Amino acid sequence: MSILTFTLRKRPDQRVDMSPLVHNKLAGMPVEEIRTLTLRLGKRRVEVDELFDVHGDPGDRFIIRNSSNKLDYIGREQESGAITVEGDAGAYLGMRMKGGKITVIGSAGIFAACEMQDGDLEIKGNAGDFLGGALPGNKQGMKGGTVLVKGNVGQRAGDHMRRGIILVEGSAGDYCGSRMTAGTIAVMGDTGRYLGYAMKRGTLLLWKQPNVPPTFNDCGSHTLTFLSLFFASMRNSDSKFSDPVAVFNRVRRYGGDMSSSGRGEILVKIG
Amino acid sequence: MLIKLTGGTVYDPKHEINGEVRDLYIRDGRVIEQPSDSKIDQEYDLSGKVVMAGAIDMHTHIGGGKVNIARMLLPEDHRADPACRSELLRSGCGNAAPSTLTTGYRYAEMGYTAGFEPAMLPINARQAHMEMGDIPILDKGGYVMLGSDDFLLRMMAAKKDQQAINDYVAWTIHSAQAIGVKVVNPGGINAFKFNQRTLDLDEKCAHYGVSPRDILVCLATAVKTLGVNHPLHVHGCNLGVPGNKDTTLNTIRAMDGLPLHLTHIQFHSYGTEGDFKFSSGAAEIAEAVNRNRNISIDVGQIMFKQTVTASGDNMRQFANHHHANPKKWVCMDIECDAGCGVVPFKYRDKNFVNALQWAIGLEIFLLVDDPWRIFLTTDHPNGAPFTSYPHLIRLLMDKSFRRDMLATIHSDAARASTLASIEREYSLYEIAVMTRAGAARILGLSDRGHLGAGAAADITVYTERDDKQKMFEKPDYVFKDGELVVRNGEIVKVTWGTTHVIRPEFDPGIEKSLADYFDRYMTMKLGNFKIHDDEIREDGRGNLTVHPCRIGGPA
Amino acid sequence: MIINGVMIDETFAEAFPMKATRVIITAQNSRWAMISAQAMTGFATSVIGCGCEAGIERELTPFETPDGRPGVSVMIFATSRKALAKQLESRAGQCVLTSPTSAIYAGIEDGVPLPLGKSLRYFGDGFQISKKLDGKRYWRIPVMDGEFLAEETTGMKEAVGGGNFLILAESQPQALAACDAAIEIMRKVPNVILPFPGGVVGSGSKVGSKYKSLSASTNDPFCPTLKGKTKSALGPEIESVMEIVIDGLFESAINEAMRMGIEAVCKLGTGNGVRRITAGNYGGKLGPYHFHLREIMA
Amino acid sequence: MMTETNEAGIFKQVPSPFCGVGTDDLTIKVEDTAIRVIENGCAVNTPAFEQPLGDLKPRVVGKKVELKDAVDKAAEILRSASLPLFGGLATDVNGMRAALSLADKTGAIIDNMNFGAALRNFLVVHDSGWVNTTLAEVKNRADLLLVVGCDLESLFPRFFERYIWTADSMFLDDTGKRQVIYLGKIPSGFASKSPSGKAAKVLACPDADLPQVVAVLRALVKGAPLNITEVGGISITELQRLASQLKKAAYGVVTWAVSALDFPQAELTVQTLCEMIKELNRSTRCSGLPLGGKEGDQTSFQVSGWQTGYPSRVDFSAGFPEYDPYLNSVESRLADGSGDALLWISTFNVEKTPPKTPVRKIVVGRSGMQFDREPEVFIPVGTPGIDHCGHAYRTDNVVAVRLRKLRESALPSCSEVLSAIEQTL
Repeated sequence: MSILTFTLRKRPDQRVDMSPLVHNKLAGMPVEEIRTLTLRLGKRRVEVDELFDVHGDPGDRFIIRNSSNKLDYIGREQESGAITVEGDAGAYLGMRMKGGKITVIGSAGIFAACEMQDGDLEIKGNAGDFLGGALPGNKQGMKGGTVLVKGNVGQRAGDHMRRGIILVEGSAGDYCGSRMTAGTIAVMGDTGRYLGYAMKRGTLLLWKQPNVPPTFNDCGSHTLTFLSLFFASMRNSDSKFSDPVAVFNRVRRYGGDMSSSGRGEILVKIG
Repeated sequence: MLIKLTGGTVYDPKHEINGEVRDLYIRDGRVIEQPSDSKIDQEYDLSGKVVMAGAIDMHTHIGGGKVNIARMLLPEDHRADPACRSELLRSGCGNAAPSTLTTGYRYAEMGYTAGFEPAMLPINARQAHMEMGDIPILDKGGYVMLGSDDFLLRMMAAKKDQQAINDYVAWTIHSAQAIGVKVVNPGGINAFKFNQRTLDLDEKCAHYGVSPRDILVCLATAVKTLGVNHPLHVHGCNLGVPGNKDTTLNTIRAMDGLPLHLTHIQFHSYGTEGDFKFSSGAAEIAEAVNRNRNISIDVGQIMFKQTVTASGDNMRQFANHHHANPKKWVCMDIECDAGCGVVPFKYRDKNFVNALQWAIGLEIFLLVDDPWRIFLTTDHPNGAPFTSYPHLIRLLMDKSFRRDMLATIHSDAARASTLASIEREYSLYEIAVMTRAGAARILGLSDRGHLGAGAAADITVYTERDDKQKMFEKPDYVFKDGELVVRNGEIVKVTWGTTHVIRPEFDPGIEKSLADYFDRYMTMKLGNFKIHDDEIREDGRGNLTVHPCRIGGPA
Repeated sequence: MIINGVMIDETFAEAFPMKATRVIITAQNSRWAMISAQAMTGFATSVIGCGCEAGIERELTPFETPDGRPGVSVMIFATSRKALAKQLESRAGQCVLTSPTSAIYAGIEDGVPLPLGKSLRYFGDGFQISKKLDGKRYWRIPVMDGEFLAEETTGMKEAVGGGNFLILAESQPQALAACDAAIEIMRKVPNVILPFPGGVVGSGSKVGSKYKSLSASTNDPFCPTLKGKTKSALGPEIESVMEIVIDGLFESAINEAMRMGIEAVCKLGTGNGVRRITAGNYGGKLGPYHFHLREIMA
Repeated sequence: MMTETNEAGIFKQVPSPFCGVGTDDLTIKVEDTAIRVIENGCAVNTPAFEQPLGDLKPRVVGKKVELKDAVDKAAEILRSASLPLFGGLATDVNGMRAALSLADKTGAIIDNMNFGAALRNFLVVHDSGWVNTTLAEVKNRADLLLVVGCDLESLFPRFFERYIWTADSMFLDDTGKRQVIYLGKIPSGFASKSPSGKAAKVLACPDADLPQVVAVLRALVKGAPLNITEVGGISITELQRLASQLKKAAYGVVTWAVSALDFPQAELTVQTLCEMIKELNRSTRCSGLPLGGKEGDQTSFQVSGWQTGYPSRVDFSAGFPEYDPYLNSVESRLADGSGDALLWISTFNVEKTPPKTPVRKIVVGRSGMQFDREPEVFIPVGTPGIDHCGHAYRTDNVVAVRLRKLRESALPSCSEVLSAIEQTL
């Protein structure tokens, strides 16, 4: 497999829009040409070479070394291939990605997986606010694919989420699942306040008993067949979710948000 | 400086010039007669090119609160169409709710040199003028909105005499710096504040006991008596409601000869026949327009794309909010003056109703005989953004293109329309009437919309092409007040147009009752309400052009 | 050709193209999965009278089902996509959705999608929930016993209907015993179903009838009691004829099922009264698939 | 434009750019450059008008210089910056026009000082819109006022006097019969008490519970079943009563002030309120009234809106306006070090000084502004509505007020200074 490595020469003061550096845009481009592509750095335009030491062959795998939380829009609209980010990623990681895989060894900024359409996004550290959210004005956040966060996620994870799965091994901040239209967010750790605020549909699957909001009504304890399918779909993921110990299908179900259309659910593991 | 435009083929309907090769001379921003001895400073060889006056959009929502609400509602609309800055131009955004600067640039790039904001609330007129003050190149103007304001309805309920109402209307035109008077869903916006959800022509506003018919007659009379050139500009009752053609026909009858301009009439020309209980009333409406010479219309053509509807008619916009696409909308009640409703809309060619709306608009265009009484509008942005005009012109001028488009829409709608059987194709002369001479005439702009001596040198030069869309998209040259502002469809100079206003006379005694009303009920002092000339002029770009009234003249 | 004394006719079973789908029904235990499957495949012997032909393919272990519960694999055959979709919808809706603890999944991954949960979801009256897992969409429909789970769609394939052979025996009990033997082994063949009751047709039909409204009527040449009244195909030693009909996803599967069935029948041999094997052959006009008995058994 | 004055330097019916609710009945006495509000003042307007003039001369690194030198220095700072930030933006329409033009030219990020709060409304408009009303409608029609999460009178001292307990109202026989209900914060004084002595109903809860209290209220308005008996210390019976009152009101008005909803993600609470208002309009009339409008913030949002399409936090560095309500805040760009120069515009309030930051600073501020740390460039400018004419928006957004010139101070306007900087570039 050919690997193209972008090594950040120096942490930039300015935020960098990384959206030009995705497989589908660079396919078949010689490395020399990639070095001369322009990137935005504040109000300046600079060549890739000024920021990155570029090595290797442009193929289906990119590595961003020495990455910084100022590198925004990594993997934007990526259609295929894999990007590994060694270090942190900035805002809008994997925005509208359509396929392939992005792995961040460090943490990601706000709006990771924003309006993501498909593919796999894995963040080994933490993710900021609005994971899987939508740009202001857009009504639909994440629409497909799977996001795995090994650490914690910020506030409003899955805001306006429309479809897809967000898996959080750590804890989620306040307003997890706000305004969700559908999809599944699974959180193994703690969840903050205002869970599922204004949620229309969708599922919050929790390992720990949350602070159940007053506009969610208890629907009792149930054994849900679909959870077997859910965990079966995790079997190949490199996460705690694939651990047979994690599997359960007996839950307490809370329905809401009754202030919105009320078709969503919080499912809390029993036992 | 003397500029000569040599050898162009001129279409100047005011002077009945229909495609004649003429030379034009410009000095100090005006078209002049051929000078006998002067040296030509600049000459443009326009042989083989089409020359018209700059186009005038007599109904386009380019300024005022509802437009800015539409902007705030649609960040996604702006993200999709960014407009970059250049050495000459400011950055901005385009599409359904474009930024002011981009609005000016894009209009000018299409050969337009004036645009009129048709829904200027008196209380919001200051904002409308400030927004329009940031629209470069174009001349501007606004029609002040009355008819749902509590002051008028109180006067009518109290049976105040017409003279007092005339004074109030004139005072409002002055204080809002307007060139015409608009009425939107007469009385309906007010009735909605009292939770009435419909108001047909002869229904009464529950609180005031006044009907839309009363309001229309009262305001149309005032406008005529005051000598305002532009007839009362009417957005009628029941916008968008199937069967509203009868309301529209009744409205025409109700006028009994009083001049009236029915705006975006497409939205008011619906029948209730067929499986969908929605049908075209275009033939009846066009016939009524043809028969009644006191009536003028603009169409409000829709196009199949994303846009946003912004209207003072919050009663109807509230009812329409279920169709919002994307699903977000704003309705407001405003200052005992009127209201507004902003609902994004995506017209779809495979939707029966939308497809038929499209066909109805075109039917009206093609069935109304007199191009001097019908105007080319999309009711920007309600039917479509103004950038659709070249496409619309092609639909009117090219019947085979029209038929090709007809074949792509919802088949039941295509069948329900008579469009396929209409042979008419607009000529360049008729387009020039509709978009220039007629528009200037109906607004009373004596020095615009034509190319005779003394006219402001607002001139657009096109290369004639078979594809009329391409032709009208990208003029070769646009002159604004004698300055070359566009070359090959691109801005080469940014100028600032004037604001056209009218100042009918009135008895200042009206201010006494108004001051009392303002003190008791309004949240502003009368003196602070009025817009002074220097507010428009003081930034060094804006200007005012006052047009005379035709006191005593016939309608 | 004669096998163990049994005459194999020089003829072919004439089969025709059908559309087929498979679904997997699971339940809390195998008994309830089977009850649901039986209900779903009931009254589905012949497309002519039932709208489809359906049968149980086999039982599935918990390791073979999507949700890890015991299950049953069911196939349904019909003459058009539309007819198949309609039958699938009504049978899944009336027989699986209603069956306690049940769930229903696609049994064919590819092919033309047929609505399953996609149409059943409306039973949820707006409370239904969709989940997409591993690229497949499922519908969770709240029902009285808990939650009914249905995959969005299942796949439809081009398939073959009407594979068959006829067992001619000396007596009714011997014919039936031969059928039992054949069916026991044929049920193990994947991708086929035997849609008739217990897999056996006691009343085979011919095309057409003297009554204008009927499109099929008794197969008089093979009716032993009519030997003297019609142009019989039966010799004097034959007292009973029974038919086994096979619908399959592929020609090869039908081939395999027929071979194993005929083999089992022949194994009983003349000693058990089995005299002859033939096939329903309509002169080659009914369908393009011809299963030549002697080629199959060669 | 010096109207409505007499020999004694008395100005009547003076509009205020400070209070946000469009007060325009002030009587002001001007002696030389000293201003006194002699009628209809309030805790907000009086000190803002009476703020004495300070320095007239610009300073560069603390030294008094001519305006031209200060402008040159400012231009030099902006020219050399990688990413200039324009903060504050407290100015009038023309000042904002000039700021946007300069930002466009210098590739800057603009961010109004109050946008962090205003965003709580704008995000709602971007996402779902609302049904709102304006002050005159409130004054003449509102039979019920629900105040959510703010102590109205401390923010807008004359609100009740001018819009609720008015002598006249076109459609109410007795304005004293209006129902006033507080949800969340408790009023600090008695302005909400009716002239006949009827106190406002108060359903108090901590801010932290407000999101859920409002959600419960919306659920009750919808008629959704809930299995709780109280939320945030408020009984469901009380909230159910409030839901019924809202449904019964002929013209209910729900008001909030985003500056008071000062907790994370408060836009979700605002959105829940706004959706509830929409739902109420299925059967009756009810409208929202978002209150704000301090330091010219509405003015800045409006002008930015029509020139760029976005209210604030617009980045011009790409050559076209890009909106990011999170990353494009001055605060975050100073924190992450990407903004390397700050132009701070604050022409109304001398207290609103720039944030502490080591980056190069230009302050175009109201004369009299004091600094902990002297900015590299300070250009004192006139205050719109005192030193020069102008336009400002009031809280309900559709109404712009004409600001007057009350004195001759020789201070340039913000717009003049910014245009001069742009010319110098």
